[in-house]
Amino acid sequence: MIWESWSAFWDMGGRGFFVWGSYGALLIAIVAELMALRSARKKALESVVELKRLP
Amino acid sequence: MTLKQKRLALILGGLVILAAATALVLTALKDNLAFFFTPTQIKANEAPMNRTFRIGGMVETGSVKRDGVNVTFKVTDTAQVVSVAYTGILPDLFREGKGVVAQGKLDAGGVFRAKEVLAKHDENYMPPEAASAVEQANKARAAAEKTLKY
Amino acid sequence: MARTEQQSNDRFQGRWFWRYASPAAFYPVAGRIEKLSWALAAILAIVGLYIGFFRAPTDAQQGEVYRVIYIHVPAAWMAMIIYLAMAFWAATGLVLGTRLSFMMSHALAPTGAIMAVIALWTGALWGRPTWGTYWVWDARLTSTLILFFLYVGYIALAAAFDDKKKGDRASALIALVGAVNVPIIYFSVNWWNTLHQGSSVRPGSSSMASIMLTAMLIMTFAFWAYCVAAAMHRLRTQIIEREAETKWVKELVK
Amino acid sequence: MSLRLASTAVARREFQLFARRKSDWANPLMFFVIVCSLFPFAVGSESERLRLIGVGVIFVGALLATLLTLPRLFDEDARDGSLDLLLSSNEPLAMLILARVAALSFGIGAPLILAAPLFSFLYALPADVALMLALGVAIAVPTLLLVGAIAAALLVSARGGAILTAVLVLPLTIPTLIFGAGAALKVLFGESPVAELSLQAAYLLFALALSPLAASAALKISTD
Repeated sequence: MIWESWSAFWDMGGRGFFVWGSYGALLIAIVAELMALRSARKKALESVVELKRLP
Repeated sequence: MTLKQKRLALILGGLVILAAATALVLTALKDNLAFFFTPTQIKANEAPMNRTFRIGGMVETGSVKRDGVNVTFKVTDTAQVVSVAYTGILPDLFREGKGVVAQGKLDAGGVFRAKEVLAKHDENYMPPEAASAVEQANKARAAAEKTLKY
Repeated sequence: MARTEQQSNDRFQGRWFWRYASPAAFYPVAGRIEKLSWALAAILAIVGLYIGFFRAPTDAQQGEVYRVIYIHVPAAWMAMIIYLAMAFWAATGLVLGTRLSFMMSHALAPTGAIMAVIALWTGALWGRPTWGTYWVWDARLTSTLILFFLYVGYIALAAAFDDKKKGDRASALIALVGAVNVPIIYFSVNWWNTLHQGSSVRPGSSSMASIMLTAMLIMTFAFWAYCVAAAMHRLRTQIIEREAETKWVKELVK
Repeated sequence: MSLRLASTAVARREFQLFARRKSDWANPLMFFVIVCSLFPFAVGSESERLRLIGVGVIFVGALLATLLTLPRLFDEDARDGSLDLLLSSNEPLAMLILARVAALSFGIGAPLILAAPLFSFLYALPADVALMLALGVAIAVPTLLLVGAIAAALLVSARGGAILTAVLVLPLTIPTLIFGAGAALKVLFGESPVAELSLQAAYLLFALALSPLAASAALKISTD
């Protein structure tokens, strides 16, 4: 462990805002993309179900 | 002309135009190829007068003199030294003994009037231009020492 | 003249890659690649972040904030690589007329655009403490911004056509035009920057300590895996959408 | 019909249109005049400040004015059916597109090239910079029309054409903007503009060689 404590870890030598701002943005982007992927898949499958119901 | 011949003519025309474009790029690059000079080259009068160019090397330790916003310092490639005058705010990471690249003109007195100063902060890293300048100077000195020995 | 896929299939019959150029045949393969990539991305990210945050020391020059590069540099690389991959599949689609190639291009574009945004955002947050400003019109930053515009153009163009086939080929063409122009734009921006930019320090990595480099490389592979997984997922969704009328897709949905 | 006749016919028809409809060349010019006149009100009237932004404002104004005319390249022809005639003609499409772009460059470019030096005096720029600006605009207008022709051809039948054309063309205009404005700035600072000028010309030639091909491919795709 190179950090003295967890608060030192979160503080990042006083640069916590910049480090966690970057990683936070990455996290948000990934979650947003995953949600978009999921809803697109759901919509596609629903339209296939719709097509199947038609004769 | 048949359609086939027309196509061929078009393709040939296109190639000629592309060749001309390449030639233009090459002339432009040649015009600026000597964009960067070392203190050794400047002392050997290889640098142009009346034209903007770049100079690269290390800031000589103890040479920086500030007078308000006017700054003078010396740039060295360890073989030769050139005085640089600059008006303006230096980058925060401009340090003595570190790499620097300055852009400007040489005045009649042999002082480099810089319009722009770029600095690099890292101990191991210099702007590639400055690094190669120091390397070249070292080589030149080594060669000189070699000749002296024999 | 666009060859139909059936004709091209006939012409190249017997070659292994044509078997997988059919969306139906590639669908399960894409599924396997996707699963493997998600797993790889998760494992590599955990290992990379562990090394990056708990093993790698503080950087002597920049302090702790340098840890942003573990995501900044891979994101910037992926933004560029994905554009090249996109243009490659676009060219393949235009030359061979394979539908799957166009779908591959479409599947890659949104992830590439996201990578460009992340590279810009993290670059700004890294730049503030390091250079003293969120944004400089530095050559690399500016080119990444332009790359983002190229992605936006591609995505918007692909969506602008009601006729999917037309949208495929139109966006493929613009991807190619963009790919030809990327080096020219990069060169121009570099030139412009060296001439007009005021005093500032340019970004450039020094000789990096090997443990930091290890962490960054592992994170790069994690980004690769993530992008492949996301693209494969999107590709599968597109196959379902476009083949909705076919029997095998209908059987897929219970 | 020979190659020459077909493309000159296209060009001649274009010039006749310009003579008949003033709005074709007057609208971009008006737009340019408006952009260039508005800026001083926003940034202040000190000549030192105007001199610094003048080159950029005039250059961007000319680029935007040209961008405005891109839909005119193919849209009208698509509506009245003459585009189908062009497509079905026995001529290489690239040549016909080239003729049309050349005619349009003169029609739109000439007023802009004349107006650019006038505005550079309003921005307190010296005469040599004004000349360099006119030259830069003269190279930039055909370049922009050439790369813009690709986007315009793709969007003949698409929704939301105008703004999408701008998004597609924007990244491709950056080289000519950098080198064109760079050459004028070099003159302003008393340095040699040769390198910038030849790079800007090289980009024009590059576009000249490749974009008619890309634009004709695009036209075939969008009118398929």
